[in-house]
Amino acid sequence: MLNVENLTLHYGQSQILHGITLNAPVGEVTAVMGTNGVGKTSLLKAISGRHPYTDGTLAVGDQQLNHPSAFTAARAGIAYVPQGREIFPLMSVQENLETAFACLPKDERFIPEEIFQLFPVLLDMKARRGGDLSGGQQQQLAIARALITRPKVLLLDEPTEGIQPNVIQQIGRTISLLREQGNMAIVLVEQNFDFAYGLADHFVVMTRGEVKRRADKADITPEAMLEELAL
Amino acid sequence: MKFNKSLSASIFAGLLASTSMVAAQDCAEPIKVGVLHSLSGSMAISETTLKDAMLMLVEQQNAAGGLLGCEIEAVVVDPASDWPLFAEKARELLTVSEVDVIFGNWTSVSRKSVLPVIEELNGLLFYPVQYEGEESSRNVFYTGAAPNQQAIPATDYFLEELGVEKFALLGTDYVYPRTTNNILEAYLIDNGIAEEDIFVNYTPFGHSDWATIVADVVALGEDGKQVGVISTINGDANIGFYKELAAAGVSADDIPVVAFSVGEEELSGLDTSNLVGHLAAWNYFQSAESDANTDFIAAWKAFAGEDRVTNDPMEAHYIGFNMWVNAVEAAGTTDVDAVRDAMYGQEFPNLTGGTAVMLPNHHLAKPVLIGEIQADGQFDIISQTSEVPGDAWTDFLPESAVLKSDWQELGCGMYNVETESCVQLTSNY
Amino acid sequence: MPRVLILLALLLGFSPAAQAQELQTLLQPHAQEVAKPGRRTVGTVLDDLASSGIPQVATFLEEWQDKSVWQSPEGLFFIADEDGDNLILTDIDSGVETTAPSDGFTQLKPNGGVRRVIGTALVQFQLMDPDLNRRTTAVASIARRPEASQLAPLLGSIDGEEDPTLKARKIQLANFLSASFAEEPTDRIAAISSLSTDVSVEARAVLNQILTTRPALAEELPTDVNVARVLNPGEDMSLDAAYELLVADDLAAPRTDADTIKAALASNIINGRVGDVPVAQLGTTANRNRAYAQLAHSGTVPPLVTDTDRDAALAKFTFFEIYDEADTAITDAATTALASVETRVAVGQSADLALDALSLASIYFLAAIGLAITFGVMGVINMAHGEFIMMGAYTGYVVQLFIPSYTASIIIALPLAFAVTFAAGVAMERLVIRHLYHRPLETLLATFGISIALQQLAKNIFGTQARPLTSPAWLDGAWVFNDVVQISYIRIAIFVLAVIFLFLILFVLKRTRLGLEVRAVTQNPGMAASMGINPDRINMLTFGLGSGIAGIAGVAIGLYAKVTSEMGADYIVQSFMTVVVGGVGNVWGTLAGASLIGFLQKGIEWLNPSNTLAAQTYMILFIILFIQFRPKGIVALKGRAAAD
Amino acid sequence: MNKSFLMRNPSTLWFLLGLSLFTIVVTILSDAGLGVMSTSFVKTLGKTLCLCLIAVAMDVVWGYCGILSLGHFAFFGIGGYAVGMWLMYARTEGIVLDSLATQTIPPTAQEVTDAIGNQIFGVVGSSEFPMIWAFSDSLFLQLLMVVLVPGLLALVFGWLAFRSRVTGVYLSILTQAMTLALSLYLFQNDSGLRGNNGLSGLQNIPGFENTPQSTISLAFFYASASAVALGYVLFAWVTSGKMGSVIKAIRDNESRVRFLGYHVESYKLFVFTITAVVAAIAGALYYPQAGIINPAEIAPIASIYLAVWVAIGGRGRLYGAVIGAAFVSLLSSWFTGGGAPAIPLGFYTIQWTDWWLVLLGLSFVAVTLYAPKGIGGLFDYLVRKPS
Amino acid sequence: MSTLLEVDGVSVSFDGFRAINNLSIQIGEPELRAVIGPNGAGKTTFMDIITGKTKPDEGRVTWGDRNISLLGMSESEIAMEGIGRKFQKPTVFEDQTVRENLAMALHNPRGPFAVLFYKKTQEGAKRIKEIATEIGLSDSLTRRAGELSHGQKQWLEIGMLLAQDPRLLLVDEPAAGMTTAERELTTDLLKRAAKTRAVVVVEHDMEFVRRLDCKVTVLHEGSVLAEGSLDHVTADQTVIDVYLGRQ
Repeated sequence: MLNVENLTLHYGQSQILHGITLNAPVGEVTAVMGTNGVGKTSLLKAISGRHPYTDGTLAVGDQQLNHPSAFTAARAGIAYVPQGREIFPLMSVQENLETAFACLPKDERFIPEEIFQLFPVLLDMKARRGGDLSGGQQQQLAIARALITRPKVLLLDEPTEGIQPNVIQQIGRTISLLREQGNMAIVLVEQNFDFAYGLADHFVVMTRGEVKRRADKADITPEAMLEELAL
Repeated sequence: MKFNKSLSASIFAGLLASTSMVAAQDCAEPIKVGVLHSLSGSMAISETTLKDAMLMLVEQQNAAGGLLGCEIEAVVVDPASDWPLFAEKARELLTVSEVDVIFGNWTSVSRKSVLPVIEELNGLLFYPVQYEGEESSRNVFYTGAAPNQQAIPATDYFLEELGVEKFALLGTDYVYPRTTNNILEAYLIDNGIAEEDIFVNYTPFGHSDWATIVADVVALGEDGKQVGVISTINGDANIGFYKELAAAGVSADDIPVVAFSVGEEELSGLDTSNLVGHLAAWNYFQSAESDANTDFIAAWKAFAGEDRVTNDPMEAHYIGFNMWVNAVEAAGTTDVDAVRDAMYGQEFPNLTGGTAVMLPNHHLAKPVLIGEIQADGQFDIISQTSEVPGDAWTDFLPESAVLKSDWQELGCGMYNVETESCVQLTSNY
Repeated sequence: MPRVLILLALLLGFSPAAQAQELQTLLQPHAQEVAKPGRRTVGTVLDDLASSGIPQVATFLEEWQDKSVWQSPEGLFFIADEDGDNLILTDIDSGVETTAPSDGFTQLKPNGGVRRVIGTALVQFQLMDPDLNRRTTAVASIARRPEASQLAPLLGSIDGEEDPTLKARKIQLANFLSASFAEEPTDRIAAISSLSTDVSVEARAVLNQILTTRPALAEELPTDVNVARVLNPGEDMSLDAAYELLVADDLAAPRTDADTIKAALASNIINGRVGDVPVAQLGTTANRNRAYAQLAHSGTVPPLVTDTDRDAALAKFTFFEIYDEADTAITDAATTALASVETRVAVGQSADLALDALSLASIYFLAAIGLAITFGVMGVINMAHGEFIMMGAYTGYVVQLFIPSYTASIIIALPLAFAVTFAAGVAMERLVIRHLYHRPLETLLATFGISIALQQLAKNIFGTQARPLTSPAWLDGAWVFNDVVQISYIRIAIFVLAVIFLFLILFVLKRTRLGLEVRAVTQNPGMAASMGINPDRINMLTFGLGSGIAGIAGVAIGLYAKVTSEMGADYIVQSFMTVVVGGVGNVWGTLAGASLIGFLQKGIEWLNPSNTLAAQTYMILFIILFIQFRPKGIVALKGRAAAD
Repeated sequence: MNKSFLMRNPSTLWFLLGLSLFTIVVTILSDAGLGVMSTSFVKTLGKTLCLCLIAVAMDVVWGYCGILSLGHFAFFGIGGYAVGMWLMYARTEGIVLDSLATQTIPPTAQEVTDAIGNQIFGVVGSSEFPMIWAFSDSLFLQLLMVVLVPGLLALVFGWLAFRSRVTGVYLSILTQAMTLALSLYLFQNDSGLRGNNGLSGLQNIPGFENTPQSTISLAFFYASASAVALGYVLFAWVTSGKMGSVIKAIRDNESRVRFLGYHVESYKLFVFTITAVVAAIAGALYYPQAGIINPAEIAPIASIYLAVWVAIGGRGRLYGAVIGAAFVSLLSSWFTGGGAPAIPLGFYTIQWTDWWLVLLGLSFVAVTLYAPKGIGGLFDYLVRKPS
Repeated sequence: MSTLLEVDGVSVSFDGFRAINNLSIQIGEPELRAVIGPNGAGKTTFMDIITGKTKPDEGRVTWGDRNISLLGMSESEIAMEGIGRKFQKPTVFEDQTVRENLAMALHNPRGPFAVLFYKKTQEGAKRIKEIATEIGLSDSLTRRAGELSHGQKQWLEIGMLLAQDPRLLLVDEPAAGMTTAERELTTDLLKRAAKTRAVVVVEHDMEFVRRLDCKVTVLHEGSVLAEGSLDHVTADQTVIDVYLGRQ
C-alpha cells in the first residue's frame, strides 16, 4: 500500500535520511526499528508531509504523492500519530476526534461506533479537554483520531512512549485488531522492542539515516534482531 | 532648482512671445498668485475648496482682462496639512516661484508657521478664515473674522435675544477655541455672568464620544437658568456632537447651540433634520440674498460642480482677492509695500450686501450674520448686524486691551497705548 | 419709513370703522417691531394682541412663530406660502387667498428668543385647544418659561384633559408652578415636599430657584432676614474678594495694585529720583514700595492698603448669604427636598456614567473584535484593520446613496459591509500576509503600507469631506430612564451589536466546523494539517472573518460618529491596546480589555470633566504600565501569537 | 574611535567622503557660491540630513538590535522641543527687554517674566509661565535637556519593557502607545508647551537677528552634516566591533546570547537609550530649520514612516538607512510639491498629489515582500562580489 | 577531582507531567561525562535547570568551591559563573564571521560599556587562533558562520564554549547529523577539552559515546537509572530493558 523509494531528507545542510526505501503492505504491520536519532521520526514526518523530503518517491497504492503537504497527505489516506501525541490541548475529546472530519466528504462525517468500542475510555471522557487526559488516554485519542480519517496507511510513532503497561497492552491489541481487519497498512516506529517484535510482520532496521537491515518476522529471531539493534 | 526655474521661465516667456499677443508688452512674466492650501492630509477637507475658489477667481480675473494688462497665474502648492511644510512651501513660493501675493492657510498653527517666513521675505498673505485674533502682522491681511466679528456678536445674541444665563463653552483643544473661550469668559463676566455659570470643556480633534459631555450640558439647567452652548468644536468632531445632541433630544428651544466652526460644508456630513434651529455665526452664509451672491454661487457651481456649497472663508477670499486686484491697479505695481499702502481703505461689496472696508489694522469691517440650521443643511439668516470693524487685539483681556494695531499711521501692529510705544514690529508667533 | 407712514394713513383713512376689529390695523402701529422683533421688546405687541380679543390672533401668532408671515412692500402682513417665484398670500383677517410675485415681500424671521415669548403668549389660546399637538406645545411653553400667571389656567385645564400622558405632564407642571408661585405657604410647602423624589432637571430648577441667595454684609448678623449661611472670609471666600465687597460698598479704601504704584512712581519723578530712590533702582518691588511709601508719607499719593489694613477692615464686618425667599419654612422645605433629590441624582449620575462607560467599552470592543481574531488568534499584525472599519462605513454610505429608506439600507449595508471587507481581507491574506507569517514585524510594515494606500484611495474616491451615514428613525433619540440616566438608542444598538458579535464569534469558534478547524490550526497548525485541515484555507477564512467583522463595526461606528477616510486611524492603536491588555488569543480577553479601557477612560474623565484629552493620555499611560506588569494581558492564554 | 577604526571600515570612509563632497557641492550651488540653489532647498537638504541621522539611529535599534521601536520620533520631537523652548524664550526676551527699555521706570524681574510669558503663551490662550520652562533661559541647560530628557525617558521605559521581557510585536505596540501618550499630552494646551500650536518661529536665532536666512540655513546645513557624520561614525563604531557582534547576535538569537553570559537587557537598554539620544539631537537640529514644532510631528505615524524609510533603504546597513530616509523623504516632497507631472489617461488624470500616497503604500508592500534588504541590499549586490 | 556541580533531589513538572523526578547528579572537575537515555528521559530539561532556563520545583543545585546555589541566578549570571552550553540545534550567529562568533564568546568582561570599549588584544587574537585550530576552523576565521557546513557549525559552537573558558561544558547531541569522520574529530575535541574542565555530553549515538570512553549516566523518566562505564551500564539489564522498551 505504502511505497517509499530512495527517500532523502535534509535538515538545513545536514542530511538526515540517505535513500530510504520502505514498502508497507496492506493488512500488515511494518516496524521501523533503530536507536535514538537514526532518523525514524524524520522518515515518518517525510511520509506524512510534515517535513519536505529532498528526493525520492512516495506513493499510496497507485496514487503517486509528489512532495505532499501535510493535509494532502492526510487526504490521500496517510494518517499520522506523532510522537508525543500532539493532542489539541484546549479542545474536548469529541472536538479532537472531529478534527479528522476534514478528510471526509460531508455525508461521512460521523464518529463510527467502532471507535468507542476500540477505546471505551474516550466515550467517558468525551467532554473533557484533550490536555487534561493522561498520557495513555491521549495516545488512545491520537490513534482514534487518526482512524476516523479512514486511512489507507497508519503511521504510528512511538505509541508506547511514557505510557503505563496496561494501556500499552491495550494499544497492542488495537493494532493487531486493525491488522486483522486488513483495511490499512500500518507503519510502526517503536523503541519498545518486545512491543514492536510482538506486533510486526516486517522489520526495517535503521542506522544513521540508512536502512541497515530489512527482514520479515519469519526470517529473524528476536535474538538476531537484538543483535542488530545492539547498543 | 533656481536654474531650472529660470530656464523654464524663459521658455515660457518665449512661447508667450511667439504664440500669444494677449499679454501686454511689459509682461515678460505673468503676475503670480501663490495658493497655499493643504490639498492632502486632515485639513484638505476644508482647504481644497479654497484652492478651487482661488482658481476660479483667477480665471474670472483673467477673463476680465487680467491685471495691469498681464495674465495672472496661480501657483498652487500642497503643504499637506503638515505645519512645518507650510513654512517651507511659503519660502518656496516667495523665493523660487517669486509670487507677488499668497492666498492661503486655514489653521492658526499653519499661519504661525508661515509668519516668520513672510515677514523675513516681506511677502503678502491673505488669510481667509475666522481666527482668535491676538496677532497683527505687517505682511498679513486678515479677511476672516476676528473674535469681535463673530464670537462677541453671537454671545450678545445669546444674552440679548435668547436670554441665556448659563454658558457651556465647548471646544476642540487648540488655540482658536482656547483663546476665543478666554475672551468670551472675560466678556461674559463683564456682562454679569457668574464664573460658576460658565462651563468649559475641551476635547481632542476628531472626538466622537460625546454622550457624557452632552449629559453634563443638560445637567447645567438644574438651577433653572437658561443654558446655551457656544461651540468652537472643529471639523469632524461636530458630526458626533450633533448626532449625540439630536439623540439626547436637546432642541434649540431648550438649549441653543451656536457654532463658530460649522458651515455649509460641515453640515453636509450629517442629517440636519434633528438640528433645526441650532445656530452658527459667520460673516457669510450661502443663503444670503443679494445679486452678487447669486452670481457668485452660480459661477462656483459652474466651476466646481452642482453639488458644491459656498461658505464664509470663500467669501473672504473673494473679497481679499478683489481688494488686492484693486490695490495693485491703484498702485500700478505688484510691489508689496506699494500694494500694502494701497490696500488701506479699499472697499469692496460683500456678498451679503453692504461694503467691506480694509482697516489700517489689516482687518476688514464686515457684517456679522447669525443663521439657524435648516433641514436642508443651509442656514436661515435671522440676524445681521451692520459692518463691525475687526479688532486684532481684543478689548476683553487685560493684556490685549492696551494694545492697538495700526500699520498705516503708527506703523506698528502691537502698539501699547498706555506706554505709547511699539512693543514689536514683527508679530508674535 | 415715511412711505410706510403714508400708507398707514391711507389705510386708516379707508376703513376707520373696522379699525378696532381688524388685526392688520392693530399690527400696523407696531409694524417695525413685528418685522424685526426683539425678545425684550416684543412683549408690548403681544400684550396688545392678547388683550384685543380678535379671534385671528392665535393663528397669526402661530404662523408668525413658524416664520410663515411675510410683509408686503407696502408694509402689510400676510400669511404666505412660497410657490416658485410667487407667494400665495392669505389675508390675516379675512383668510382670503391671493397670489403675488414675491419681489419686495420680506419673510419675517423671529429669532428663537422671540419665538419662545410668542409661545408663552400662545399658551392661553392653546391650553384648551382641541388639537393635542397644540396643547402639548402650550405645555412645553409653560415648562420653558414658567410664570405665576400660568398657574390658574393650567390648573383649570387639568380636569378637562383627555390625553393621559399630557394630563400627567400638566399635573407635574402645576406642581412646579405651585411650588414657586402658590399663594398659600402651606400649598407651596406641600408642592415642594412632593418634589423630593423628582430628579428631573425641571424639578431641581424649581427647588434651586427657591433657594437662590445673594451675598450681603453687615456689622452685626441681622435677625429680620432669611439668612442662608454665614461666610467666613479666608474659608468660604478669599480675603481679597471679601475686601472687594467692602470697597464696592464704599466701606473701605481700594487697594493699590502694582500698576497703580508704577504709574504713581512714573508721574512723580523729580530729578531722576522718586523720593530718595534713583529711577534706575526702581527695578525691584522692594525699592518701588519704599519709594511709594515716601510719596504717601508726603501726601502725594493715597497710602498703601497693606494686608494688615485689609484684615483689620474685614474683622469689623460679618459676611453672609440671604435667601431671596423670605419665608424660612419654605426655604427649609426646599433645602430638605433638594438634599433628597441630590442624593438620588448622585446615584443616577453614577449609573449614567456606568452606562456611558459600557457604551464606550462596547464601541472599543466592536472596533477591536475583528483584530482579536486576526491578531489575537492568528497573530497577524494588521495595521490596515482601521481601514477595513472605514471600508465598512463607506459601504454603508454608498448603500444609502442607492436605497433611500434608512431602515432597508442599514439592513442591506450590514451584510454587504461584511462581504466587502471579507473579500478585501481574503485578498490581502492571499496576496501579502501569507508570505509573511514567519515575519510578524514585517507584516506590520506591509499592512501599514496597505493602510495608507487604502486611506488615500478612499480620499480619491469619496473626497476628504465627511460623508453622512444616517441611522433609521427608530434609532433616533434616547432611552430615557429619567433626566439623569439616559442613553441614546444608537448606543444601545451598538451595545447590542457588540453582544451579538461576542456570542456570534463564540458560536462560530465553539460550535461550527470552521471554528473547530480554526482552533485546531491555532493550537497546532502542523497536527491540524495532518488531520487533513488545509491551514492556508483556514487562515484565509479566519482573516476574512476578522476583516468582515471590522466592516460591520465600521457601519455601526459610522452611524454614531462620522464617516471619513481617516476614521480608521482613530481606532487602530486603541484596538491593538484593547487586544493586548485583554490578553491575546481570547475573545473574552478582548471583552475584558475593552471594558477596562472604557470604564477607565470614563472614570478619568469624571475626575477632570473639562479635559477629555487628558483622560485619554492618562488612560494610555496606565495601559503602558499595565502591560509592563502583566505582559500577557488580563486573560492570559497560550496561543500561537503568545509564543513570540 | 581612532584612525585605525576608520581605516578598518572603508565603507564609513567612503560615506564621509561622499558627505563632504555633497556639502561642498551644496555650498558652491547655494547663495554663498553660485546662488543657483534656493535657501528653501538648502533647508530641505539640511532637514533631510537630520532625518538621515534619526534613520541611522533607527537602523541601529531595529536593523542591528532587532527592536522595532515605533517611538523614536517621540525622542526626535523632545529634542526639538527642548531646543525650541530656548529659541522662543531667548527671542521673546530680546523683544520684551527692548520694549520695556522705553519705559520710564525700569521693569522688575517679575514684570519681565510676565511679559515674556504673555508673549509666548498669550497667543495660545494663557499667560502663566509653566514649570517646564524653568530652564528655558539657559541655552546650556536646554541643550542638556535635549540629551537628558529623551535619554531618561528611554532608560525608564526601556528598563520597564525589557525587564518584563516584552519583545517583538508587543514591544512595537508598547512603544507606539508611548508615542501616542506623549503626543496626546503635548496636544493639551495645559501641557505648557503651547498645545497644538507648538513652538514656532524657531528659524530666528536669537543673537543673529540680522543674519540672512540664507547664511543661517547654510550654517544649520553644516551642523546637520557634521551631526550625521559624527552619528554615522559613532554608530559605525558601535556596530562594528564586539558591541556590534553582540547586538546583532541579540537580534538573531536572544536566548543564545544569554547563555554566552551577556545580560541581554542591558544591551538592549544601552542601544535603545543611545539611539534615543541621537534621535533627540537630530530633532534639535531639525526643528530650527523647519521653524515650527508641534505635537502632530510626534504622532505615531511618523515613527512608522521612520521604520519604513529604514526598511526601504535596507536594514542592518547604516548607509541603507541614510539612502532610505533621503530617498523617500525627498521623493515624497517632490511628489506632494507637484514636482511630478500629471499623467493623463484620457478618462482620468493621475495627479500625483492624490496618488503618491497610494504608490508609497504599495511600495512598502512590494519592498517587504520582494526586497527585504531594501535599496541597500541592491547596492550591496552591485558593489560586492556575490559570494 | 573535586565536585564542581551537585544536583541534589531536583524535580520539575510541566502541566502535571513530571519531567525530572528527584534527580541527583554530581559532576567533578575535570571530568568527561556522557548522559544517555531514551527520548523523554529528561536530558534536555536537566541542562535547562543547570543553565537557569527552567526553575525546578524542588531540590538544590550547588556550584563550585564555595557551594553557591545556581537557583535564582539569571541565565547570563550562570554563564558568567563558568557554565557553557551547546544546544541540540547548532546556534551560531550565521551573519557573523567565525572570528566574530569566537570573539563574542571569549572570556572577557560582559558589561555593555566594557564591550563597547573593548580593544582587541594580542592575547585575545592568540586565543581565537588557538581555539580555531582546535576546532579545525583556522582557515575559516573570516568566513561567515552561515557558510559553514553543518559539522563545522557544531564545532564552531563547541569552540565558542571553549572560548568562554568555562569550568563546566554542557554539550547537547554534538554528533547529530555529522559524518563518521566528523564524529571522530568531535570526540577528540571533547576529550581534549575535558582534560582541564568538566564536560557533560548528551548523546544518542552509542558509537560516539563509546569513543568518548568515559563515565556514563543513564537517565530514565527524570532520574538516574544507572551510572558507570559504558560497558557497565550496557550490561545492566534494566538499562537494556529501558532502551529496548522492555519494562
